[in-house]
Amino acid sequence: MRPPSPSIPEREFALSALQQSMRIDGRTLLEIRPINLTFGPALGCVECELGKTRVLAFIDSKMIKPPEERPLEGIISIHSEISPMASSAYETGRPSDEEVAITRMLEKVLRRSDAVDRESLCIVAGQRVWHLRLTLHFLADAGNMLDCACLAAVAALRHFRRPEVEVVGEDVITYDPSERPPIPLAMHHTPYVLTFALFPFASTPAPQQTKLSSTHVPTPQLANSSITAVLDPSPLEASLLPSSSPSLLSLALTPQRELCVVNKAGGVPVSPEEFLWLVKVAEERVREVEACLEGGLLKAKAEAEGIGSL
Amino acid sequence: MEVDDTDGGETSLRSKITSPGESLTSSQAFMRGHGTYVEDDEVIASVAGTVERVNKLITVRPLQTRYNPEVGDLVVGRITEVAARRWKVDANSRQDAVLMLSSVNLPGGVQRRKLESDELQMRTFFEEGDLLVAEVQAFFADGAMSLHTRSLKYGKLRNGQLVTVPPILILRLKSHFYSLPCGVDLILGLNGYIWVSKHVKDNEQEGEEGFDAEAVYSNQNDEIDDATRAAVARVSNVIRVLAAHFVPLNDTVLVEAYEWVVEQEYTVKDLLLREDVADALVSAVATARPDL
Amino acid sequence: MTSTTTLPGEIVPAQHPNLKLGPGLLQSISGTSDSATIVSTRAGELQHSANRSKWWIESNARRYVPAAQESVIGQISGRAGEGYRVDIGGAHNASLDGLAFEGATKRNRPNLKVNSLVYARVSLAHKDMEPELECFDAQTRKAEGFGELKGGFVVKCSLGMSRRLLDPNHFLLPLLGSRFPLECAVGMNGRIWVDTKSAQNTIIVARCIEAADPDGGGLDEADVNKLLNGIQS
Amino acid sequence: MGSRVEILNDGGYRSDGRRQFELRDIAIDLSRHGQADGSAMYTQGLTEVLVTVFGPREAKLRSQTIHNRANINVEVNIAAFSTGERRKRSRGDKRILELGAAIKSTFEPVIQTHLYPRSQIDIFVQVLQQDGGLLSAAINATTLALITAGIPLFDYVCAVSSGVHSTHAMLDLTTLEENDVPHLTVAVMPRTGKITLVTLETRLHSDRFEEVFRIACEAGKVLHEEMRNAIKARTSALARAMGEGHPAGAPSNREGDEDFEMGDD
Repeated sequence: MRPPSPSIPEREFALSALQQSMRIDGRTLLEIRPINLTFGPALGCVECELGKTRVLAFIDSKMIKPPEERPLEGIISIHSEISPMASSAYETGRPSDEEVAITRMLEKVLRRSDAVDRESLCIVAGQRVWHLRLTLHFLADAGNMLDCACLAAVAALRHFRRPEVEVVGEDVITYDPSERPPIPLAMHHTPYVLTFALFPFASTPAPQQTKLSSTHVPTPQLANSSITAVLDPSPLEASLLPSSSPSLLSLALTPQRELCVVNKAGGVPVSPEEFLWLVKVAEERVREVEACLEGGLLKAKAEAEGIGSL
Repeated sequence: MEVDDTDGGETSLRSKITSPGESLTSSQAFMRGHGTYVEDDEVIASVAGTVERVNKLITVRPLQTRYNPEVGDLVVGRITEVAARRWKVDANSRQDAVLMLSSVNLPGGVQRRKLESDELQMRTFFEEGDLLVAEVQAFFADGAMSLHTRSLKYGKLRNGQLVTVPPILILRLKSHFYSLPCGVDLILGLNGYIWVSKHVKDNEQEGEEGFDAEAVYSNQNDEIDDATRAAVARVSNVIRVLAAHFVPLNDTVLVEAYEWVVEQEYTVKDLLLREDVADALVSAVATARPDL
Repeated sequence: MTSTTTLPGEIVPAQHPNLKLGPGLLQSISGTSDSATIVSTRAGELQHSANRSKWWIESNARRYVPAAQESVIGQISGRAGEGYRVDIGGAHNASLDGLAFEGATKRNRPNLKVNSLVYARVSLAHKDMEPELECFDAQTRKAEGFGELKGGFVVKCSLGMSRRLLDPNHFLLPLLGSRFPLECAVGMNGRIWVDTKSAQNTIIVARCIEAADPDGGGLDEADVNKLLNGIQS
Repeated sequence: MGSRVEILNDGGYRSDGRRQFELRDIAIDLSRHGQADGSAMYTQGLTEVLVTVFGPREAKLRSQTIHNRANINVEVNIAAFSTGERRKRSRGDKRILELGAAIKSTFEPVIQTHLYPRSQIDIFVQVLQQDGGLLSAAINATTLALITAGIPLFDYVCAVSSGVHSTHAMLDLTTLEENDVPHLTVAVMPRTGKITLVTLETRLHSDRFEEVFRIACEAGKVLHEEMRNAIKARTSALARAMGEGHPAGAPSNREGDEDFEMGDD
């Protein structure tokens, strides 16, 4: 079933509110919904909540014989399917355009950008490598599942620990976590995905902007912009423009100002200056997401140690 | 790419070629027509084609496009669907045309009311795949055209073959029905569909009572002799060659071309298989082109 | 008036010579005895009228099941011959006759665009048929407030919340009304249409309805007041 | 990849003898292709794409009609012989679906779809050869095919790929170069200079990105000239054939035969 498009009054209201720099849920234009990460119980199991959007990521590992063309690298496989559980807009069977976009983006962010050092997953060249299997479960779709899924996946990779192994002659000895502490994955970088929805009109901040939101983060400004960009769009915001695919820009980037993936496939045209401005905004915002993840990981670690010491 | 009002003159504007995104003139002084849009007080082309100006109206005419219908146009179409009290007709336009049951002549008198029994036997009049000639009657709210065949000249097509050409090559003329001297009838649909068929004598076409339902809705071809078949094929191939070279079509051009082919004693096949013949044909008719 | 929490399958002590059952209750015919027992089919608060003749279960849900005479907010999803097909959030689209409007005649019918909103009443709800809507009172042929909703915004909430908003004693709408003027149409299908002078106030209403929804934040009057003070300051 | 080809040598030449900002040869053939309403064969170096456009026409499926504008349908097919390693990709391949979705959403805001309610425009992309810059070639070919079909567009869409080798930006990469250096594809609407599409799939520092991105934006405008010349040549040839284009102002180079197959330019 094609998700129903918003009614005329809803569309007009939401657009006119955006023109006044207001969003229905009270956020400012470039504000992300609250992120909540729940780690565990297993290592590499993370549930990420972005507002009411929820994605569960799970990693397990096993040892396999590597394919002949890449004897020195481990394997990471990503499994994700959006089931009708997330929203009635999804059906099992032929993947929708959105699902293709999310799967491809995950693939690019996690695998093609070489986030995980695959060579470190090699145990015995040509004989034994680690195969990491990342499974994503889309639990609830309240908009922007891509960002949520990528954050869940990255958090799971960071949280995951693989068992310590030792090669003795021909044999590979795997140590139980109780014998030797398991080892975190070697990561080249930690990419975060931020998605903007773009609208082809300028927005004027209301003269007396009352505080609809609690947090306020300084953002780079751009003069004479003829577009309005909204970070972390809600489903309503993503469906406001009269086209079958929303006008989105997804950026995967690291807190070190490295771009890993840029994906703006059509949609509202923007000037080069506007585009580079959006990249700057994302560079600013990605620190918030990073702080969230690092904080969560520290807490999870402290809790795990707390339990361990009991 | 400014359309200069002062030194302009109709000719230079007419021959000007433009393409999408090119600014033509200011929207303050001119009005935008088809093939243009307005942004920031400028009239901008949206298609590639020739710029045309009528007084203050600027239009761009694309050279290759789907048929853009107007009321009163004569079109040739093909039935694609039999629906409730209507047929859907492919007429090379942006949507299928609609032929209402109430817009066709029914057996038993031109003026009679349509009955429920007619609705049940719509396929006996037209069924999927049938070709017909009709006139554009009106437009629906969504832009689809409504056709009618309420004339003895219109209706189902038999005894010939269909040739499709770019619609721009068919000019709006007084008549679109021609009988060529070689015993071939032509219907030049403005939508670029051309029906080439065996000549039917006028009195046969009209019939005694003015309307013979059986003949009009018959699916049976008449007896066609070999000479007529060859003539139909030759005319069709002449049309194909001329259309491939983007030559506008009318009866004089086609008669000239046909006679040239007969004169040069080329076979029907030569026209399509030999490029030299095709090129020679095009230059031969260059003199007989319709004035534009 | 008492209320107890009831779970599906529980036997309900409903006895009355003129018993009327509301939503969530089922008369089960047991094999031997003539007297039918009443069984609940939903989880919720069991409630009955003062004279114990009418019984029902007050519960909350999100999926709307059309019931005759309820007011709903629908979105036109397409034209169908002389009328419209309307999405009212139920299992099926409802149909709305083009003549079921005040002042509509064969010649002069309202022209509603696809995706526009209507406030309508369910005139027919039957389990085997498509629900039907009307935008007037069939007797008087007056609009009675029904018809197309122009402007404003639609807030989606739980069905329980929309029923509460219809209760004149519920605090939320008077509380909001005391802060700024607002126009509001409550659909029993969990859609509330609101319109105010400014976009900001409409957003405030939307957020307050979401916050007070028992299925969401479930805030009470004091908390909503606090929220309002926080937003408006 | 393990290829140890020198991407850019000390003399400033690339592996195929081009300079940093040199584009490969572009050939555009706009002659009529079968029954299609518009078509374009676009060749850039060894990348070759054929796009045919049908429509606006009646939508095949009623569920696909949109009440107030035309629906755009894009089908991409990559020939099994188009790459070095012969590989048949199924139609359900995610990469092909993504390519189709990218073309669709690129052209949805560019085509004036509101002029054709309830209609459908079908775009068929056939990749015949690929040697880098597949997405940009497909976008350019689609622009040209839509224009030859007489479908109203707000502007051309001109796409080009660019990359960066250590600190040197390069334009129009081959497969060999794409495998080795970070690269991106940018699609420009030349009239306003706005960007409709940007894709980057390899890690790149944002300062470097800015530099390459700006160069690609400029290159898109150069490409526009090429594409516009091809369209104008085709259009005036047709106009001449119709007996309309009598030389007036513009110098006419009317040749004896009217051959519309425009080969290399």
